[in-house]
Amino acid sequence: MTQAAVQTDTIEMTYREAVKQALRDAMKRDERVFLMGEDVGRYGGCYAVSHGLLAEFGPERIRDTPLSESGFTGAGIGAAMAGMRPIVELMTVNFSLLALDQILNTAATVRHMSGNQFGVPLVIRMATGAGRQLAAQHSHSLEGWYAHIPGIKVLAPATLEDARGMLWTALQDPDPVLIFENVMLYNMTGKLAADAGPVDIDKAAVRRAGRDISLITYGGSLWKTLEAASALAADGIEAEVIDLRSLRPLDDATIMASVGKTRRAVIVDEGWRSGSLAAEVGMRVVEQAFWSLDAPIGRVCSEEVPIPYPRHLENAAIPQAPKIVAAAKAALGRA
Amino acid sequence: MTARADKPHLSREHMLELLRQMIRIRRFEDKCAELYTQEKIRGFLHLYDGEEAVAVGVIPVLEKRDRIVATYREHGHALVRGVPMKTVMAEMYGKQEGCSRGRGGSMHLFDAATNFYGGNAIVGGGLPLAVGLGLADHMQGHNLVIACFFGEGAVAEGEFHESLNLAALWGLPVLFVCENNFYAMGTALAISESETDIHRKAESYGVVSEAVDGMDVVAVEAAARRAVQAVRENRKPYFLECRTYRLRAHSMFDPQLYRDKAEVEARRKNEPIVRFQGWLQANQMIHPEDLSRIEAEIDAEIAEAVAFAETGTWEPVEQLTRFTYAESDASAIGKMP
Amino acid sequence: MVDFRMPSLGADMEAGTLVEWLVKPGDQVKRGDVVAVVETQKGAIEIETFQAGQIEQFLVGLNSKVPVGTPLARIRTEGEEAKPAAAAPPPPVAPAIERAPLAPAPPPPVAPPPRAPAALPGARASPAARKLAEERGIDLSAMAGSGPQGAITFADVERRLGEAVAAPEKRRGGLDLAAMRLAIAAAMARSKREIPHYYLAHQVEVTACEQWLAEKNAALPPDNRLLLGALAIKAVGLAARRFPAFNGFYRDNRFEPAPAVHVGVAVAIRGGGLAAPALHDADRLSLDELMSGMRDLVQRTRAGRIRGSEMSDPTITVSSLGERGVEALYGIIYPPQVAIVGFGKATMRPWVVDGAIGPRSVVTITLSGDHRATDGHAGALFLAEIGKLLQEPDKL
Amino acid sequence: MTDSDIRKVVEEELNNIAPEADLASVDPEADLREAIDIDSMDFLNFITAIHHRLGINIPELDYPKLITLKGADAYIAAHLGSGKA
Repeated sequence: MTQAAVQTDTIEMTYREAVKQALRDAMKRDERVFLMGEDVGRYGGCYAVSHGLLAEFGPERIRDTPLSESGFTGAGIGAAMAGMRPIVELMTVNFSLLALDQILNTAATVRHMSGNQFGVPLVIRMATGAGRQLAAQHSHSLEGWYAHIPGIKVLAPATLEDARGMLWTALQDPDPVLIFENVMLYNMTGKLAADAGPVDIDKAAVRRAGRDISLITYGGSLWKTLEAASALAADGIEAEVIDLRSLRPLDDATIMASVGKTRRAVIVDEGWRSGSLAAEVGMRVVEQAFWSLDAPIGRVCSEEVPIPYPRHLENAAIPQAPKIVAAAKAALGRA
Repeated sequence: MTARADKPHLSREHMLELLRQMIRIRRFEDKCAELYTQEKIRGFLHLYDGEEAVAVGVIPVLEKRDRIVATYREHGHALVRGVPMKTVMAEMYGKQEGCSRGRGGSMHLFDAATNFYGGNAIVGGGLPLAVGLGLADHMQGHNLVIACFFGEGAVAEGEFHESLNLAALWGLPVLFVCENNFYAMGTALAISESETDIHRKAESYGVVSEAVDGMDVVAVEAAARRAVQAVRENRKPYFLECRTYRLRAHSMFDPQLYRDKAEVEARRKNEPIVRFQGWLQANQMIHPEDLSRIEAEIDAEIAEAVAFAETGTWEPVEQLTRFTYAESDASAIGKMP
Repeated sequence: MVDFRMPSLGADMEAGTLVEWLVKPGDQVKRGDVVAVVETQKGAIEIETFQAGQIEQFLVGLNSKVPVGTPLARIRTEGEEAKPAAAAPPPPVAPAIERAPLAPAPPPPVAPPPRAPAALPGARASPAARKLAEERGIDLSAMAGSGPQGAITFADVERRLGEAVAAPEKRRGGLDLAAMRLAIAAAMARSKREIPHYYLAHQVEVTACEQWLAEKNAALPPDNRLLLGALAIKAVGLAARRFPAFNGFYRDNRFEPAPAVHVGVAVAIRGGGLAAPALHDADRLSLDELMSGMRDLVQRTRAGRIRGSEMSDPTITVSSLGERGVEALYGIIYPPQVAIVGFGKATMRPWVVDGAIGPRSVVTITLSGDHRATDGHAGALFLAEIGKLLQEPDKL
Repeated sequence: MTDSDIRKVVEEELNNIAPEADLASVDPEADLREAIDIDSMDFLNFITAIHHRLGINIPELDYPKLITLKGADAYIAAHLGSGKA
C-alpha cells in the first residue's frame, strides 16, 4: 500500500469520485487508455462513476456501447491484443455473464493457447454486491467465480485508496484484470490524500491488528467486518481484520502470518457459501496453517438464496456485523 | 501475390500458384488425417477438404501487416498466410516447436509473425475479437484490414450480430468472411436459420455484402480484391459470404448421419481443385509436368514437416503452468506490425 | 552433495535446537563422527553424521530450533567437486522456530510435511494445541480445554507448560529436567495407552556371578573393575539375540525385528529424570568393553551429553535398581520397543541347592512385554534364558 | 596431607558425582549411598577417582569401610602413601 505514511493534504470524497479520479488520471497519462461500456458516456455511468468524462475526453475514448456485453468485451480483448489499453465497464456482475464466454474462453486463454505470443492487457470493471434492493438479477457477488479462472487477475478495492490506486496498476498488467466495485461503497465518503496514486494489486492488507482472531474479508464486507471487530473489542476480543484486496492471486503469506498469530480465522464473503471464495481461503488455511489452528475455521457468507427484494430479507441474506461477531465468538469458544 | 488491383491478374504463374496452394492444403490435411489414425495427432481434427478456395482466394489479397482471425478449421488459412508448414505440423503433434508451442493444437494455431490471431474454437468467439482489432486500428490509424473467417454456424450466435452491429456502428475495418459450407457440424443451414441467404443478414446492419461461389478460387479472389479494397479505402466493414462445401466429415469422429453420400459425391465433382485444374487444362495453362512438379515439391515439404514434428520435443512437465500469465522475460504484449 | 539433517532421536522428538558445531566447513568427516550438539527436551545430545565427506556449508545458525528433518549442513561426498564459493547458492533458510520456549511457533511458510498427531482418542484438542503438546511432551488426555466445545487450545497447553516450568529445577549440564519430565510423561503415557503390557518375574541366584566378580575384580585397579550390572546387560543382550521377538520395534501395526542388539540402559538422573541410551551391540561386546562403555554412557548421560544415535537406537531396554532399592521393578516399555527387563536388588535368601537350604544371593528379574509382539510363554523362555546365562558368568 | 585436606578431596570427588549434595550437612557416619543418593556405579567412580588422585588402590572387599564420610577419611588417612591396602 502506498497510503501516505506522512500526513499530507487530504480531500474528502466518495468512493465513486475516487474511481472517477483513477479513470481520469489513467486517460490523461496514457493515450492508449479508453473506457467502453453501456451508458458510460452520455448517461454518465449507471453508478455515475464516469459522469463528466465524456465532455473531457470525447466519445472516442468514453465510448458508449450497445447492450452487447459479449461483443464489446470481445472488442476490448481484440483492442488490447492490438496495443490499446481498454477499460471495459460491465454494468453489474450479473450482466458480465453475457460476456463470460469472451472473458473465460478468450481473455484468460489467449496467452496460453498462443504459446505466449499474444497477451490481453485489458481491464474490466464491474459493480457487484447487494444492498440496494435490486433483487435477484442485479445483486449477486460472483467475483469468487472469476477468481477460479487461471489467466486473469481479480481485484476488490474496498477503500478509497484502492479505488483510486488499483486501476492504473491494473492497466500496467500484461494480463486481463477484473476489478469488482461493491455497489454499497460508491457513496462511502472518506479522506484521500491529495497526492494519492497507484497501489500494488497483489498484497492483502491488515486493516486492523489484533491477536485473538483473524477476520478475513474483502470488498463491501470489509466495513461490516471492521464494525464487528469494534464490537468484539468491547468484549475484550482483539480481532485482526485482513482485507484480501486481490482475490486472484491470493496473498497466502499475509493470511497465514495472521492466522499463525491468532490461531483462529473467520472468513467473511458476500458470495454464496457453497463453492465460495471463502471456501478457497479456508482450505488454504487448512493446508498451510493447520498446525497453528486453535478452532474450526468459521465462515460468514450469503445465504443460499437468490437475493430477495424486501430490505429485511436482503439484509438477512448477506453478511452483517452481528453474524460476524457471533462467528468470531464461536471460534473463541465464547458463543 | 499482394497485387492490390481489384481484378485478379490471370497470369499463368498466378494461376499455378493458386492451384499449388490449394493442393498444398489438401495434401497436408490428407497427411494429417493419416497421422490422426496413427495417433500422432489427437484431439479434434477439422479438415478443410473442399473449402480450400476460400482461404486461397482471400488471404493472399491481404497485406502482410493486416490481421487475420480464424476458426478451429484453420490449417489452410495458416498455411496460405505463411505460417511455416513444419511449425503447423509440430503444433498438430503438440510439440514445443509448434507455432503455439504445442499448447494449442489443431484448433489453436497462432502466429504473431504473420499477424495470425489464432484459431478460435468457440463458434462466433472470434468475431468480437476481430471487432476489437478493428477498433484498435480505428483509434490508431494504421489503415489495416482485419479479416475474420467464420462458418455459417456462427451466424446463429448472438456474438455474430453484436459484432456486425458494432463494426458497422463504429465504422471498423473488418472484412467478415463467412465460409458457408451449409452444415453447422450436422445441422443443415435450412433447419437452423429462418433466413438462409446469409449475406442479407449483414445488409440489415448496413454492411456492404455479397455472396460468391466459394468453390471457384478465381471468383473468390476477385470478390476478395473488391472487398479488401473497399475496407481499406472506406474504413468500414465488408461482408463476403463464400458458398462452399465440406467434403469430409465435420471432424475425424463423425459418421455423417446427417447427409447423403450422393450429395457429397455430387459436390465432389465440383470441388475447387478438380474444377480449377480442369479449367486450366482446358485452357492449356497447365501441363502434366507442372502438376507433377507441384505435387513433388509439396510432398517434399510435407515430408520435411512430418520429420520436423517427429523430432520435435515435448515440453517438460515442469513448465506446465507457464504462459498462464506474462513472464517478465517473455512478455509478448501488444505486438505491433 | 548430501544434507546432514536434524535427526529424529525418538518417537517423541519433533524439533531440536542446534547449540554447537563440533566441526567447521572444510573439515573432513567420516561416518559416525560427532559433528554437532543439539539440545532437545531430553538434554543436549551429540549427533553424528552417517555420511562421510567434507563439510561444505552450514545451513542453520546456532541456537535455531528446527523441525526434525531440517537440513543442518551440506556434506560434499567423496568424488564431488567443490563448488566455487562465488557460485554457491544462498543457503536455504531453514524454518527457525522461536527459541523462547513459550512463544507460539510461527506458521511454516508452506505446508509442512504431514505429521502424525499424537493418538488421542476422545480428547478434543485444536491442531495448534496438539502440535505444542507433542513438541513439549504434554499429555493432553488429562487436560481440560477452554476452547469451542471444550477443546484444548494452544493457550491451555501454554498454561500447563507454565505450571510445569514455574518451579524450575536445577539445570545440570545440558539437562532441562522439567522438559525431561514432560518427555518422560509423554513417552510413558503413550506407552501405557498404546502398549498392552504383560509382566513376568523370575528369581535367579547370582551367587556365582558375585563370586566370579570378586575374584576378577580383586586383581584389577578400579578403572577396570566390573559391576554386576554389566553381566546383566550382557546376559540380556545374548538372550535378546536368541529371542529376536523381544528385540526390535512395533510400528505401523507390525513388529519389525532389529538386525542388531542395542541395549538401552536406563540411567537415573540426579534430581529426577531418566534416560535410556543405547549400549550398541551389547551382545557382541566383551565384558570389559561393555563395562567401560556402560561407565562412559552413564557419565555422559548424567552430564547431559548423549549422542543422537544412542537415544534413538535402543532395541530393548534394561532397568536396574542396583544394590539399593527394592526386590523387583516392573518397567514400562519405551515405544516403539517391545520389551524392558528389570533387575531388582540382590538379596540374601534361603535357597535350596542340591537338596539343602543355604543362603544365596538372589535377584528378581522381570520382563514387561508388548502383548502385540509376544506372548507370556515366549516371555517366560526369554527370562529363563537370562537366568541361565547368569549361572555361568565366565562364559558371558 | 592433613585430615582436612583428605576431607576436601573426598568432598570434591563426591560433589563431582552428586553436585547438588550439601556434604557439610551430611552426618559423617551416615551411609553415603542413602545420604546423597549414589549407586554402585557412582561408588565405583568415587573409588576410581580416589585411586587416580591419591594413588590408593581400594579393593572391593574394603568398599564397606568407605561407605561413610568418616570411614572414607579414616581409610584414606591410613592408606595414604602405601599405594596399596
